[in-house]
Amino acid sequence: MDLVRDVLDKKLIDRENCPMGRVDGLVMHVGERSQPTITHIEIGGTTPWMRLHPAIARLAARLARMWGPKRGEPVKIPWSRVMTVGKDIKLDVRAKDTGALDWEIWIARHIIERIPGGGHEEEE
Amino acid sequence: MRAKLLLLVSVTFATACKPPAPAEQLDSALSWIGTAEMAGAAWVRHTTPDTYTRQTLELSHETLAQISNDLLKSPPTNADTAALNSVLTRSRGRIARMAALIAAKNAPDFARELDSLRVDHKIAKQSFNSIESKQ
Amino acid sequence: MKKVMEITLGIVTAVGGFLEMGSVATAAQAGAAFGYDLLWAILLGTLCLIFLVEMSGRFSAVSKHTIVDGMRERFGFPFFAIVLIGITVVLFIVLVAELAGIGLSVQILTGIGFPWWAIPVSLAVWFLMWKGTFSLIENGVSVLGLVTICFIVAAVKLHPDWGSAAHGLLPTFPGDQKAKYGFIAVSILGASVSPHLMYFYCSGAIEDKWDESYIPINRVIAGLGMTFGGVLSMGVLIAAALAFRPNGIDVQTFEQTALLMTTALPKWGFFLFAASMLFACLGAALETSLAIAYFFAQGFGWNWSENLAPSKNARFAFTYTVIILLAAVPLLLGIDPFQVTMMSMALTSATLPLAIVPFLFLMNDPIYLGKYRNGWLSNSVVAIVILISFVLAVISIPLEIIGG
Amino acid sequence: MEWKVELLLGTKICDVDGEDVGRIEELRVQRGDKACLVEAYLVGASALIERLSAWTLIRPIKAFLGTRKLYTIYQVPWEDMDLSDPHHPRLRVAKRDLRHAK
Repeated sequence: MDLVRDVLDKKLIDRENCPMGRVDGLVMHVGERSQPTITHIEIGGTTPWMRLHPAIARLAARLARMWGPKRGEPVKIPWSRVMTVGKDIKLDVRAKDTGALDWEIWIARHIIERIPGGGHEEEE
Repeated sequence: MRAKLLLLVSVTFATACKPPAPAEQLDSALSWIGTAEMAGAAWVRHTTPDTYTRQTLELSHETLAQISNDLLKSPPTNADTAALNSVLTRSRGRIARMAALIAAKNAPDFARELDSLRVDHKIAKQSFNSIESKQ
Repeated sequence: MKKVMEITLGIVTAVGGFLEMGSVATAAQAGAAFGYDLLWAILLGTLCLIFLVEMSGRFSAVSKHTIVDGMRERFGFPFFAIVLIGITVVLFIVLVAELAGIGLSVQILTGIGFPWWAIPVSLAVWFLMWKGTFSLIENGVSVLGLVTICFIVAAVKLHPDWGSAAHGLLPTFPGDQKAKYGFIAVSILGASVSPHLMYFYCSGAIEDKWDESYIPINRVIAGLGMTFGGVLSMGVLIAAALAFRPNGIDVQTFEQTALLMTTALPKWGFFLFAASMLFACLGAALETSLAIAYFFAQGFGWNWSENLAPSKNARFAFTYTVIILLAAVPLLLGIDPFQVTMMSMALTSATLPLAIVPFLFLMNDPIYLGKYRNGWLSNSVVAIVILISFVLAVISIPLEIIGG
Repeated sequence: MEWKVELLLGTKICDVDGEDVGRIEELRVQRGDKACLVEAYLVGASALIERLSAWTLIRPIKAFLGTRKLYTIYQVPWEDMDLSDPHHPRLRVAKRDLRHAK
């Protein structure tokens, strides 16, 4: 399997097929003499912006502290949670519990639900 | 009102930052006389609303005023400035009167003004063409 | 039988949704200034669009991805971010032009200036997005857009000289006003090859759950729909050439364009024009704002669907809400809508490589498309047209700005 | 030590003698039950084409232009890559000992 072609930037879905972002980053563990392993998938936070430029990542972090769900750190999902790698990447998690949907929920509660006809985010 | 004012401002701005060649100005003047004529003809046939026609005539009038101003400031070489000015002023006056006649719902007078405007349009076209060919 | 219905509906959608502020403004200006000479630009742009739309439908049907999904996955976040910024800026200006088109249509009907309509119009567009479903937007608005067929009726009734019109289908070198000729040609190409149509179309294929069995349907819809659409554009150009050129009218404002059909269809021409522009621009405004929201949502992997309640895809709904409200601001400031339209179309041409080149990579990707990937014909047609519009844009936009 | 894969992409690689080899474009991994093991790194311009899955588009263009130049694509096994400084990764072997990936 080719990591960049087949995993990085792919869409992530949870156990219930709910979209939870894209693979913005991958954490690799490198030992002195042991074979390197991929340990985590990172979603959101400063991770994607870091790929553009560190200065943009710093700006994004500052903005995130001022506004929104105040979540600075990217969401980290251990690799052992990966169920299948195909068209999308399926994770053995519940999207809402991971924090990957913090922004979605924050915008739904603070903005969308307050506009008439927006509906409610909790309804299943 | 505000729309037109702003359009005028933007036209002024556009003309301010790039002075078009006199030949283009002449074409532009003809274009707006033609516009007034076409709008007038449509109104005479009762096919366009009063407000739209009046506004379009006013727009032609204002734009023509702007163009003649610019033209007189830097007239094209070999041009009979007096004749140029007279035909532009005459058509402008007719267009303004047409706009006023719509408000008064005076169709017969409007039609007469429109016919005269057509004649002026032809005269303007001929004199502009001769200016352009001389250049 | 179901397939026949689907094809008919698809073609109706394509035809009703083809014309918008940009294509009418550019075609009218071209006809008024250069007669039939620029018909080739519409032909070339439409040909390219047929291929692009067919390709985007096929991509979605086979890979179950949208173009934006593919772009992010193949080219990574940094490249995606650049395309996102470029496309969003251009689509935003296009959206401003479409909202202005709606406002101006109402203005010529009511006499109240278009800046006054900025807020009501953007609220109305937003409300349709907020409450409407995808099929309402795709089918409902496009069916109303069928009124634009009147442009062809008008063109035919003016008895064009079909022989010289046919000559216009071949590119000619302009005698004078070269800069203007080039700029209008670029704007026409930009108006025809509008990338938002691709994003909208392939997202629609996902929303309608297309699979490989839709490939022939997709081909017919793209081919016939876009051809009819291109003919509508040509109708506008021919009508303008016959209505405006004899009077020496150089179309610079919407008020002038409104006279397009007053001679051909004396009784209804003016109102048909207003109605056509109203529905055409409304459809295009919806499609453009949806395309921007799709771009963000798909690129970042958010939940997106025009069929869900806004709170079920909050970030998606939030994006189009912000975009539509922001687009009202330039209108309130009273920009010159005609200039904005021409510029937005030329900019579209200039940014086409940014949108299309990565798409060509995706269309040749065996992992996404398997045996359904592009042949050399599609690749070359699209590559050549994109190259032509880009080169023309790079030459003529600076000339237009300097004031050629 | 933990490194970010996405930041490693595009980093220039030197061999053991300091000679320029190319950029890291792709990581070939083996998915196990628990972990995902990095087997090899793909280095060089053609590795980028591989990553974009763009051979079907590039090959005809290459044939049309008649270029015979063989673009580089090295497959570096994990043992041969020294990642102790992620900004300046080095090979533990010489460039001439590298294997061309197919």
